Amino acid sequence: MNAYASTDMSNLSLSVRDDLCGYLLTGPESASALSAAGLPLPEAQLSAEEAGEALVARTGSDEYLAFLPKGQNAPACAWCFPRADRILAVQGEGWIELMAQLCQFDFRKMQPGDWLMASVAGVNCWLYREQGGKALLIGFDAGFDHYLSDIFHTLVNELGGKESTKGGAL
Amino acid sequence: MKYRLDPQPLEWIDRRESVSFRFEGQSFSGFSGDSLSSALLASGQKLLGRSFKYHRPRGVLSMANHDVNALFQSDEATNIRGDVTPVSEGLDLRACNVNGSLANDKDSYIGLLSRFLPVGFYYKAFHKPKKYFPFWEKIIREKAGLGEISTDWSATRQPKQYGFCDVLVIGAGASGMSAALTAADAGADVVLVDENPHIGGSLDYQLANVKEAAAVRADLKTRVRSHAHIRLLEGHYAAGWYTDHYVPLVGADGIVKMRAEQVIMATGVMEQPSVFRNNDLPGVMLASAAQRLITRYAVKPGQRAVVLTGNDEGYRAALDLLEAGIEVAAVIDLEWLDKRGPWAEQVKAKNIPILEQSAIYEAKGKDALTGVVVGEFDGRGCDSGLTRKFACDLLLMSVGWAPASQMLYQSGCKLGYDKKAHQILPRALSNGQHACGRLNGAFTLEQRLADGERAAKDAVAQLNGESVNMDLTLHRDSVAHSHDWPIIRHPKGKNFLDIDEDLQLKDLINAAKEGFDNIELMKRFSTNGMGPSQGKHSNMNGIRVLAEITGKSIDETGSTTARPMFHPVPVSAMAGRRFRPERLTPMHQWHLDNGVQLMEAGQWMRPEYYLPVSEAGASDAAGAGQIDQRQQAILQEVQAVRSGLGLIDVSTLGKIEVMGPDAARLLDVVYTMTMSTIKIGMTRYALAVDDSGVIIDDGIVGRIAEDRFYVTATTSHAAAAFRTLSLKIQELGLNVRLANLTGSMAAMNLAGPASRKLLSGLTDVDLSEANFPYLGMREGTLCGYPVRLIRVGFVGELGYEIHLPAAGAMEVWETLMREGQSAGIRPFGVEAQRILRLEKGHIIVGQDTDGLTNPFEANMSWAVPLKSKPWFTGKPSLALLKARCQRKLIGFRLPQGFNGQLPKECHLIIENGEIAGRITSIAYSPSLGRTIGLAMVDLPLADGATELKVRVDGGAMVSIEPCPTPFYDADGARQTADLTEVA
Amino acid sequence: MKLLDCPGIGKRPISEFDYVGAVRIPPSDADEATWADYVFNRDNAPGVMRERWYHRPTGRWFILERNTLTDEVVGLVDPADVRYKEPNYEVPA
Amino acid sequence: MPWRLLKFGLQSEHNEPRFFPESKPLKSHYDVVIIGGGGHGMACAYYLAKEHGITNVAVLEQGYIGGGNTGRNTTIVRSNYLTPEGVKFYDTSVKLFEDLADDFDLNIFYSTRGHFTLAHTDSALRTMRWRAEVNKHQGIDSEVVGREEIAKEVPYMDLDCNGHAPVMGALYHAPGSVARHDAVAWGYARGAYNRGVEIHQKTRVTAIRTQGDKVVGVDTDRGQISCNKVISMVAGSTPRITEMLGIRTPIEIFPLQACVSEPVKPFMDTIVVSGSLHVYVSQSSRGELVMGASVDPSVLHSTRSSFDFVEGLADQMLDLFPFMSRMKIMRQWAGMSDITPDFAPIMGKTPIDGFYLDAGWGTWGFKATPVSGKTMAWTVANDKTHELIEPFRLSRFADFDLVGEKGAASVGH
Repeated sequence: MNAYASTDMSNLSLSVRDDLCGYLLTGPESASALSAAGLPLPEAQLSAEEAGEALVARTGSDEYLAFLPKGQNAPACAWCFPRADRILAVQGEGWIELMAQLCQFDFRKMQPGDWLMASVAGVNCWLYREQGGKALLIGFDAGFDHYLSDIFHTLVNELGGKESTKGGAL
Repeated sequence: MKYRLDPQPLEWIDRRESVSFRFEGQSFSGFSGDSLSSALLASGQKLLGRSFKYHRPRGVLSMANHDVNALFQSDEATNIRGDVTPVSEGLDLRACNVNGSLANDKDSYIGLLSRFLPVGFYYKAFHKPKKYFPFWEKIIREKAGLGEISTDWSATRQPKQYGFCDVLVIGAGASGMSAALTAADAGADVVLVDENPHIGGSLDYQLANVKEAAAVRADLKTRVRSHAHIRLLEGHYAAGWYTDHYVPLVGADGIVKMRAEQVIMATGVMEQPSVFRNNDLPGVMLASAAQRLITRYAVKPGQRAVVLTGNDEGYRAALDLLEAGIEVAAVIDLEWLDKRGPWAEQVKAKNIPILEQSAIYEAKGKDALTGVVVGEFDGRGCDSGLTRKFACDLLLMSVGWAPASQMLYQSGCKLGYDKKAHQILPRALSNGQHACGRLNGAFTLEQRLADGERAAKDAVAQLNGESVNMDLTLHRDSVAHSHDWPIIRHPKGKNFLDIDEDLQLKDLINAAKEGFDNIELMKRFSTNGMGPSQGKHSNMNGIRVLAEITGKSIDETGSTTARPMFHPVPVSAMAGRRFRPERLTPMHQWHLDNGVQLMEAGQWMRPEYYLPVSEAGASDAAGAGQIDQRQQAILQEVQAVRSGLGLIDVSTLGKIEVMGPDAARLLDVVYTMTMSTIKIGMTRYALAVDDSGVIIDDGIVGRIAEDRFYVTATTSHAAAAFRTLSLKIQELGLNVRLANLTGSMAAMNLAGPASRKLLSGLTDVDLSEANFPYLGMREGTLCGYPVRLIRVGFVGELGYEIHLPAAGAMEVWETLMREGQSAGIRPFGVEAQRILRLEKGHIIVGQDTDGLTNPFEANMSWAVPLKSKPWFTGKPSLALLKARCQRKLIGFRLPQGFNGQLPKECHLIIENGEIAGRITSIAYSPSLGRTIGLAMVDLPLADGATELKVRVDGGAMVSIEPCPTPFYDADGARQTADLTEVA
Repeated sequence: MKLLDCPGIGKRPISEFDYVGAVRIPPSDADEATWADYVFNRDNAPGVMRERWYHRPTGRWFILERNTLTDEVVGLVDPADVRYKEPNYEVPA
Repeated sequence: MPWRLLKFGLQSEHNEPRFFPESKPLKSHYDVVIIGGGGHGMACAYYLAKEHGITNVAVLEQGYIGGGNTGRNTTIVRSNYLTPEGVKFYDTSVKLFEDLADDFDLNIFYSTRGHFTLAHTDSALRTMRWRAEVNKHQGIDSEVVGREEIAKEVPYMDLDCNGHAPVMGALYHAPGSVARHDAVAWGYARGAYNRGVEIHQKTRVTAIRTQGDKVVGVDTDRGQISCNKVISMVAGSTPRITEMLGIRTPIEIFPLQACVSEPVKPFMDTIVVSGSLHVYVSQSSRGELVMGASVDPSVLHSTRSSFDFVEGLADQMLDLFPFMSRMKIMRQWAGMSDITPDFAPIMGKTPIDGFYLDAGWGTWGFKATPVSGKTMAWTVANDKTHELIEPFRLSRFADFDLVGEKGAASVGH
């Protein structure tokens, strides 16, 4: 039951990126607020750009999601809202095979720097492949943390990676 | 008697690894790689099952899962397909649907009664007199069904996987491998799938002894296994074709749901049986079945064989039998030798008797084949007078093929009967769909390879967006490989058309006589093709018989709809991993640590009530029943809010920020009341109705600035509320931005007389009545976190709904619980909130209202400003409905100290024998010391009645006393609210 | 599982969308019959319909032209083409 | 051994009479034309002939008898509806069903099994009690039962649903039954045919001719017919017929899918439905589990199957019946459900004189076959809407007087 060329699954691992704080910026001032904070402005909608530790995605004509390292203060803009995203990071060659059980998307075509918004195990998520192919980030509303983290731990365990310990949601 | 042949060049079995299992109480052994059927045959066990209706002895027919003769069950599994299930150590199997044992099945007498059980007999009997039908039904149901199940089995689930490719080739025989290689060489990303554990298909089992094929086979297999652009999936069958080339590939350990751009069907053809008396005896099998047994499992299908043929393939099979050391007593050709090719010449050269223009009139034998009666055959019938007999224990049938075209039909392709080839062939293929090989009439090895290449080139061209003029006939064979009427009548019948369903030729003829003379009605009345193999070996002959009866062509006769699945799919694979999204609030851990009893609200888990750890222990000891303990806890929570202080987690509410120049206009459209007149820092009740005026949701709208509002919605309607707002923005082209803060913001309602006092010590917001009036909304900080405080009235006490970013929620909640101890603060849940809101007469949308309730019926005409507001969703409907109000929501109460049978929600109000309404909410109110409730009562009764009768469980009538609402703090002094609010 | 090919998000499975139905524009100054027809009746024969689809993960709306007989999406509609203002409606005296 | 089977045995030739007529050319005139040769169409023809002596009738079927929704539903017959008018209507149908086998002298395998509608939330349990109370008021055997009674009757069901949305109770409707759907259509067809009604398969209506607002005839792909009374009983194809006459209706067509498992020895003697899990299941007399769920989410005039339907069904089934994981799904199909806003049918007269509608059958059409045939026959014979179907008149939408069958909206707190 595996439609993917055999990959080395042993280095598959899961970690949590709780070093990032998410903000939603919307409205005409959002672009200038981001520039003022020295943050990049992704050109196309539904695309993202990294700048140092920060990540900015453009999700609308004038709507952005900004993920800044903890401690960095929020962009100064009236319509800027803190988000409570939980961000998981999947590393290792087997990430495509893992995601193939959770999301109907051809992740073989997802290049570093690509931003995707899709349903993962029934939960609306954003996904971003870090430059240099370091990790796949999966962000979602923290209310689903218990549910989705359990699933990712189970899959990393099953597919042969290390790190995760928690029981599965099977 | 040795049944295992010497090692065969292409055999699948591993002779070093023997596997033992039990069947019908006896022990058997086979080799790893054997299927159950091949292992049993290799041990001389020819009898594999009993037929469904007459319990006749059955053996191998197709060896390809195109019939269910070999159907077994064990204590762990049922309906196990012997042909294709690999042997495994320790299996303990028995036959299905036998009464007693396989060897002596007490129900085998039914065959003798077949004269009394014609087609559709069960429609004609057992129903009169009516009261005896259940007796007969029990017997019929016991005889029905195949394998047994155990309801103690646990649920097993196999994970599913999404797959993607440019070109999916289904079937890894000669044409499939050729197609895959051609597409891959052109750079396409190819997946090649085959239902068997090893690739090769008929290139292996049919051409095993053909020298020219050997080189081709070796080359194709090595290139397919090593090609960088080909992913090979053996042991997976394609369950069906679904919209946009979505093809589930089912393997033993789970399903790959493959999405392809192009699909090439190289699924080959299914060999069809000839229909003659006793054509179901063990020892009578399809020629390809014998070839599969010999080449794949090195099993000798018999000692002395007769081969019935209507094509070249029969002679090939005869040669293969000879090659395997099996005596061939005769070859019976339905037509004549000069129609045949070189293989026939080779058989002739070996002095094997060849009877032309002959057919098998009857097979002989009780539990297995012992001989055949051959008669002269004129293409339509067999002359029973001029017959010859041959003793044999093996009879091969090679009379023709039906295309494995189920998925072509499912994807909308058109197929038609080719009178020359006597075979249904593809005529017009839908976009992205291709067919090649014997499925497309290309039968010689060269034709199969060329046709595979052709199909792949067409697919790659379409993949690259080029237009393709597809010529499907390029490599079709000019010689027919199927006979058009391999069907022999016999006065004594037992000439089976659907071997699974025990359907004789006369059953179809009689069905047509009774008026079931079109292909769909014939199928349903006779059940032809409705068995577990879904017509794979019976549909084609069924169409031929009906066409013959009605005098119509095969195309006019048509075929029944080809539905998924190609083979039945295990529910464990279909269900896949269990995903039940569950959403928790930021304060969840605190709830768990403090004796919460959770309830499910959509995907959320919410506190229903709390059994404080200390008290829970105590009351358990006191033996209070679980229900009383629950009721007691809930009432204590209500009293805490009324007398001192309560705190409820309402983070599950929909929370939406609405910003922009047209924000007020948007809210005016979506909600009934005018939102554009709300003053900054104030909130208003927000009632939402649909186009027809039915209440769908309610919440609160608070104004933060001229162009910025904060909107809340009920838990179950939160997503829909956000979606409706964003829809109206697009429909009306409004300049508004939305932020869905439902998960980003937490919310808790601090309610009770002591709430202001507690809060004032923790926030910089001026809580004075003057600065922060009822229904006001103020922003500030609380425990250092940015908060919004809203004075809401849902529970009817002085209170503040605290909304803040999720990060600070736990700390604020813990601080409030700690600092509130002195005021007797207590966490409360949904159940207490229901009672508190009921005491204030507030409705719950979906409980007090139903699918048709409009605001006038819910006593909320104050929320429908028909005169003052130019437009809001549903306005014209409400203008019409205002004058037609047929029922009304009223309050009622029971006498204090009432100890009769309590009415429940949805008990009916009865007025002179007719239904006049129902109770929508009812609960004991500790604040009022009596039971109160809301009821939806027909007009005019609702307006005037001083007493109403409710029919309670058991039918007794209980009287209730209508009374005005709110029941508690009618003038709202405790919260100075005059409008109803909803948290 | 059908795929919907939408600008900006490409081909996504239909399970990620909410189907909100055909584009319907509320009539202005509607009498009772016209308004009831708008609320309840539908253009329900098979044919090409302009429908609104909501992609949940991105929160985006798409108006697609779909043949409701063959299930083929045959076109995309610019929301501006189906924009409307709040209809005016006088409550009958 | 019933004597009927003895008779088969002793005959040398199988000379059972035809159920349906040989294909014959259309006559030029009929008193009544029924469009749709499914259960409803055949029942209407049967009652027109049997109870009103109107036999110059033609039933025109574009495909084959019972090939539409009649042959595609999961064969459940029940009357535990919510509104008094709905309950009266379906209860009449159940009573007619109970005598059909005798009327037809044909075994339709009408098997009373008992019907559980499971409630997984307290708001769902409230709706069950509402239905039970309305049913009991009409003398229909429906009751809210708790987990213990459910466990007694369906011991192999996991009431805790694997720890997610456990069953809190159910509406138990003892008269709930299943029947062989094809046989119902065949029985009515034979009964109509034997009374002189003509049945024309493979005959498609292409136009309905009117003069002013009065029906005068019908065009088909096999010729023209003149007639003054036409009844449309085509369920999922209704919009194609109403469009011919410019009649607007609230009907929308959604595929409704179903599937069967491989046949196993019978173990399930009752019918189980779960509203919130959107699944229903019963075991046929052939041993197959017949399973279905709710309609597809978007409009489509097609009976194509989808894989996500069976995936979702299999997934939810395992929470109720864990052992089912070792069974296999054998075949899936779909019907075209003509859904109405208030989950009630549209029956009776229309603005066009002589054109009558029997439509809006959504997922509740099979169980209404007998009563719909009977009341529509009466309505056509008398050109007056039968009182049982008065609440289901087309004009109810223009009057904002919908039937309350939708009950408590799924919105709950």
